[in-house]
Amino acid sequence: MDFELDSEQTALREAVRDLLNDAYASTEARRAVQADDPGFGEKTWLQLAEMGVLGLPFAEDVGGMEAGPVEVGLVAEELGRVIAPEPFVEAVVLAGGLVDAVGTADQRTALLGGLSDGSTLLGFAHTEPGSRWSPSAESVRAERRGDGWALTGVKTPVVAGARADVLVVSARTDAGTELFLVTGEDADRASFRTTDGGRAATVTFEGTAARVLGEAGVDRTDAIAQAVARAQIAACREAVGAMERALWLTVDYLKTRKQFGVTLSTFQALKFRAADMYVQLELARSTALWATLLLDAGGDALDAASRASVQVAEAARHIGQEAVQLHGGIAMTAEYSAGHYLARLLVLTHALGDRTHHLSRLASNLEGHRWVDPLAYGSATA
Amino acid sequence: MDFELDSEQTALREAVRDLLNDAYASTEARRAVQADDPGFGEKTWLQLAEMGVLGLPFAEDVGGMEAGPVEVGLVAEELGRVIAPEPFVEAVVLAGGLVDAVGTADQRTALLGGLSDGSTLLGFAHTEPGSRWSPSAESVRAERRGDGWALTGVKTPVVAGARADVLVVSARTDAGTELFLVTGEDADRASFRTTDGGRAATVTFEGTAARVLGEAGVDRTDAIAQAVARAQIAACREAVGAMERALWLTVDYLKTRKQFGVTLSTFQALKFRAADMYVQLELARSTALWATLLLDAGGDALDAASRASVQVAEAARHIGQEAVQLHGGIAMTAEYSAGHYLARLLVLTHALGDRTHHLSRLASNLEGHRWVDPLAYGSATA
Amino acid sequence: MRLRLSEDDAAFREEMREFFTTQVPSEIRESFAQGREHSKDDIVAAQRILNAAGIAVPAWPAEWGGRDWSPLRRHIWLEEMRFANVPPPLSFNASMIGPVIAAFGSQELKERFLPATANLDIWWSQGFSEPDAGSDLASLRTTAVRDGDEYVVNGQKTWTTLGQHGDWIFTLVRTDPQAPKRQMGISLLLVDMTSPGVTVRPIELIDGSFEVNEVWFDQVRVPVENLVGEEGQGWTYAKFLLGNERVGVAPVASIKRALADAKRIAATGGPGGSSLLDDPLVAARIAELENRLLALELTALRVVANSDEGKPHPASSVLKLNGTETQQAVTELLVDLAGPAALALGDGDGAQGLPHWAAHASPRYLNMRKASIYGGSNEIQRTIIAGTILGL
Amino acid sequence: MRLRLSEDDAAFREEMREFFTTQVPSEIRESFAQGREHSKDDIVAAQRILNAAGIAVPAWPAEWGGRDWSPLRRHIWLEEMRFANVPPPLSFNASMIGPVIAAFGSQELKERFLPATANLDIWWSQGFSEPDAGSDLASLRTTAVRDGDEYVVNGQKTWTTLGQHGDWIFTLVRTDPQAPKRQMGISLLLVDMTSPGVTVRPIELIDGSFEVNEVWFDQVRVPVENLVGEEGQGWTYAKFLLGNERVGVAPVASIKRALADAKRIAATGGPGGSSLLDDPLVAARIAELENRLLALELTALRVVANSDEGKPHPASSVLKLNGTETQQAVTELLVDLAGPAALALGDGDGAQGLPHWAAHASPRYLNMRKASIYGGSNEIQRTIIAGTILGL
Repeated sequence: MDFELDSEQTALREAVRDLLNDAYASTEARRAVQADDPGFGEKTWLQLAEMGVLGLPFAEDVGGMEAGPVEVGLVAEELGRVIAPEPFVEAVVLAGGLVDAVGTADQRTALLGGLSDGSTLLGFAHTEPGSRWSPSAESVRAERRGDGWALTGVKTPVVAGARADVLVVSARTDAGTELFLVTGEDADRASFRTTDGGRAATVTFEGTAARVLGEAGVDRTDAIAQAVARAQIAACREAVGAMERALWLTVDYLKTRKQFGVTLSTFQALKFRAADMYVQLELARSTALWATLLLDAGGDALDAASRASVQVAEAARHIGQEAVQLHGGIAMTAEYSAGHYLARLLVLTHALGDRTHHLSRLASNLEGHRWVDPLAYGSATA
Repeated sequence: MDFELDSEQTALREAVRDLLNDAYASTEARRAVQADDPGFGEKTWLQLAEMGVLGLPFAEDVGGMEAGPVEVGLVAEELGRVIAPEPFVEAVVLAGGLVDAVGTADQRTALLGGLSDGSTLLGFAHTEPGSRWSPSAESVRAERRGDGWALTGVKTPVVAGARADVLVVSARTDAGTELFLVTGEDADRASFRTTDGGRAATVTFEGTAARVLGEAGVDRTDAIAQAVARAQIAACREAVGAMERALWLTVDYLKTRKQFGVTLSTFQALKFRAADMYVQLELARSTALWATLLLDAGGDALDAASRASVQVAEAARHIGQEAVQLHGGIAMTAEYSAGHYLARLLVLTHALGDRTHHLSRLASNLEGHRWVDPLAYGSATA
Repeated sequence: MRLRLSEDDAAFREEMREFFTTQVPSEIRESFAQGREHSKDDIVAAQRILNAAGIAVPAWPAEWGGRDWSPLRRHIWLEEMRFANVPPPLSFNASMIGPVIAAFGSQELKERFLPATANLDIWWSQGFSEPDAGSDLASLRTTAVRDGDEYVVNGQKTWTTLGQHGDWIFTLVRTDPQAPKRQMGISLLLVDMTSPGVTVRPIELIDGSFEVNEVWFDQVRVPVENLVGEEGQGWTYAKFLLGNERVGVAPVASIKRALADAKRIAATGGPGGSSLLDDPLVAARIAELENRLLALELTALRVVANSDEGKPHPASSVLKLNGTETQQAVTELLVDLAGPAALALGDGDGAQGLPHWAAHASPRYLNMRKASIYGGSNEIQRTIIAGTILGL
Repeated sequence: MRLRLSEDDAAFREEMREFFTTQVPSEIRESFAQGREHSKDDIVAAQRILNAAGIAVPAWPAEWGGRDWSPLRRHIWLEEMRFANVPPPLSFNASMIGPVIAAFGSQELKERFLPATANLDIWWSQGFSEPDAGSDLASLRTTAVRDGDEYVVNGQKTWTTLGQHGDWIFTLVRTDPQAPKRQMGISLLLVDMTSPGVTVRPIELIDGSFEVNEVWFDQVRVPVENLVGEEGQGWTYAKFLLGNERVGVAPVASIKRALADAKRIAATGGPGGSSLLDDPLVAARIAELENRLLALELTALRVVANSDEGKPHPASSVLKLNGTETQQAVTELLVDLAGPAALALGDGDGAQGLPHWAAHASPRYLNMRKASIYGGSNEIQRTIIAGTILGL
């Protein structure tokens, strides 16, 4: 058992941190980047590509770095720290992860290479209006048309969907839920602002041309569930980074802001609340870290994702809200960062399943184990 | 709309308060009373009878005072204030209420007269091992034997069951759940201490002779549910009295107890927690008071009981635990009163249905109303 | 003790309900019911309708349009209005500066301002908070220096809600920097916002809305007759202004409607139009909120029923504290009901395909975090409860 | 980064598991598994078995029986022990006075006391808290006045856990009332509890149990050689004693077993043997607790894995705070699972017909409220976190 980064991992973390600190040195800088489409920094994205970050989890022969969940997790945590708007989790871990898991050798080479070098942005078009984190597609349907396929239906929200060069789209077929590739500009995409200042799109398919991802005729529900779980764990790490920064932002504010002639840090009730934020942070961090390591050890990703999500979502709401409340009015303004942390944490803990969703999953599986043993290898439960 | 007591009600409250303050002037006095069977003050019980309190809700022709839920509620609140161990709610509101609602004229005269003058203690033997606040009897069965009936089965816990002169017992018959009267000494009664220092009994019937309460062959499930709901509302008022006293006990302690050279009341975090206790108290008080008034207005007792219970149970746990925590170690000792308030509040919020039980009832009936209107007459929901 | 309203009060409730649902145009009410904020025009239009009917400023003295209603009736009036989605009279006018001018202003000030204030011919803004004085109002730094028949005002105010619409602003200024205590030496000035030197800058909030403003005073000259009451008494007036209302502290009717909407939405908001109420965790959460709200409403009713006129009721702090928490909890519920659609920040642009309520869930949630900060933060309310009620 | 234990540590875990489940008599373990507290005899017997195997006091210096294990191994050792329902070595001996004597005592004191302490031939009690000094330890009033070769001790201690079994008591006393700071002038004395003038009175707790005691010293004469270390350094030793353990701060394995028991009970605890887990609110609550406990355990593992020997780890406060809250939450769960049977205060007398777990739910719940008070209240833990970790 070992919770320390090795020297390569530490170097990666430092490099990513430096890059992001430069890019998002101020709230103003982040707002400026988000003011214009696509809602994230194209330059920063390319810099991340140059650093190898966008190819982290992929094999070297498709242009990747062949790193594991630990590296992916530490990058996510760094992104979270400055609430960077780049869609690393959605494009690399989720859409890229699906291409990697399901795609043919040619598709993997073409798409993951482009993803890794920053030339091809992938998006995952899966959520449908009214759906609640189901791993299967319901209303979007795919039909054979000639050699290829045609998609019909609506996906929303699709994170960075209007910017994506290629969309990975889930759709119903006779085989169940299959995955398809659609060239971004072939789809009707209406972009909108997201809660955290980013962009998502409503993507409408009206007989839109598509290629099947991987072999045709195979139900991909499980593959989607697995990829979402891996992305969820990375999002949890991103949330941990954001919570840590939100806490320290608050602590610094308490130390410097004066009211009634003294700094806020002299008020015991506020200090205690900061202490409770720290407790929540550390519990969430432990669980998110564990989920990462469990992935690394080949454990049950779905169980780990739900466990991390329940803990992180609780902490995120608590820490996000308290960061705003302890700051007071200033945190309500877009010019100050505390509120943006609250908003980003909301997105990170809702995009891939909220707390109730994950808790219900755990609650429905209580009788499968006597207790949870975090050190059990492969499975968390005994 | 009027939340004030009239002058007669105020006089009743003062009289009961004086009596109870004399009887339970100290924690030691209460412990001494509870040290011996029956776990409450026989003398205090008779004094309450003399004051008319034990006949409050019954008609004058059976020896009662013909008062309503408001009077019953204020007496309960006074009992709660000093956590008096007398079984007013169980004997008068619950067992007496059932006799009043279901009994024949003769039974009402005989039993309620004796209950009111203190000569006959009634107990309600209804809960069965493993049962969770169901209004019907399951394992205890009644069979005809000659002119009368014979009961078989176990009831537990039966509050004050070993002391009761007459037990009102629920049992299964062909008609469903009927109610029976059993002379206390005819049953096999094993007494035990309850969490709040009182006594309950496991009552075993082995062909024990019983008379049917009221007309035979009528299912009494609804009558039991109604009586339990009325008793639950009185218990909520008792809990409000206890919470109020627990709060002020804590406030007084914070004002006088010194640590680190200053009184505890100088610590902001503790002050804020006392403020939160107050908020919970007032919300619970409002709801319990409303439930009383709704009974008075002939409203839906079951709905009112569940709404009051959900609020009171939440407040009771919060206030009881915080009273102990803010006191510190001294509240863990039996010599000091704060812990007894926690224990009594536990009993008051578990005997007739815990928070989850009542919340589930409300949750299963969400679609019957658009919103809750507390001023609607008769029914709380529109 | 009695639960039901007296016959007179019940009739009053009917009368109010009738008025609000028939005399205020449904466009105004519908727009709000759909989840949009009231526009300036809607607020002005509604207040003028109420004022024409003599029910815009019931708490004022009778000679200036007040109605001498009991606190219970004022409660009913306000709650029925909120329930009917009618924008309540602008609080800066009706609850804040109006009563202060009526109580402390000269006859000339009253005649000059009260009718226009009641009719919303003047849109008042509040100039109290400053960048370095949030909850600690007494540390304000904006100065007003007497120069002949004028004060020269310099300084900065912030958190001026809806100040972008303001015609006039009532402002706390320091007129005597030498006063022995900080609370002394503060005065209350009425400032025409079109005066040279007044600058208003709307502040963007985290939900993308513009509600509050910064207001700068740069050598703004204000005639001395615009002083309310006496110089140096501003702190007293401010406390009166902030503390004299115990009616409507918690917007129970608004929360009730929002929660009822949430329940209705949940009943068909699941995948394929299924009911989210079938999820016992969702059902329990809604039942819990309905009950919390019931407790809050009952507590508000107790406060107005037992109201001792004139004295700020300390239980107001209970209502403010619990009211904001309950209100916020309902916005959280809606975010969770919205599911993945909670990613949208409103239903503009490409989000039009999302249900309106779902697309607005997150911005409302973010916006409503203000409730426990503005108007005396919940920490201030706890301090009041501990101090005033518990004696701690 | 790696999740699994190293092969050596995994083997160590197996070894410990094997030892505890085979070498400690099952009567001792079963009794506790049934929900009874460990008796004095059980505690003594178990500690002697461990001591004979050389694993009673692993954190001590090697020459006095210590094992020089990593913090992770000490964690595994303790957790496996708790998991096997083996009573851990008496903390007053193994974790408190033993390490202090080993670190600060004279060679003579070490020889005289350490072997007997490790073997529980001496049952130590703790004499720190006083009636007027709860969390504020430094304000203690018990005095020790030097008189020739003896100290004369007068005063009163309280909250002396299991003091009714005590042979000796380690006591903080004030030897120099004139010391410029309260923390100075305090010394640590070892007192034979059979000395004339020592009186012990067990205090009944709210669950009817007797765990803590008041201890009076009335002109008790204590030989000067029973002074630990130097006069006036008692505060330093006390801080060492209270702060030097970061292993086992949160009794994760005990909570885990209790929660697993609760789940097993719930599965058949409904009416007619039905499963309470079918109630989604109950299931969600248990799932939530399992997850909280997982987070706690992982945090404990992080603390021991990254442990920097010798320095008290501030995260210990996180473990203490969250550990007690989680432990208390499990006792609350059991009360609610017990339903109406929660009225019983144990299963004595007529309550024998009730399930053992149900009859004990309430007294355990009441008893466990102590967890957030004793051993540094949760308010103290928050103060430590805010101060030491956050710098507030």
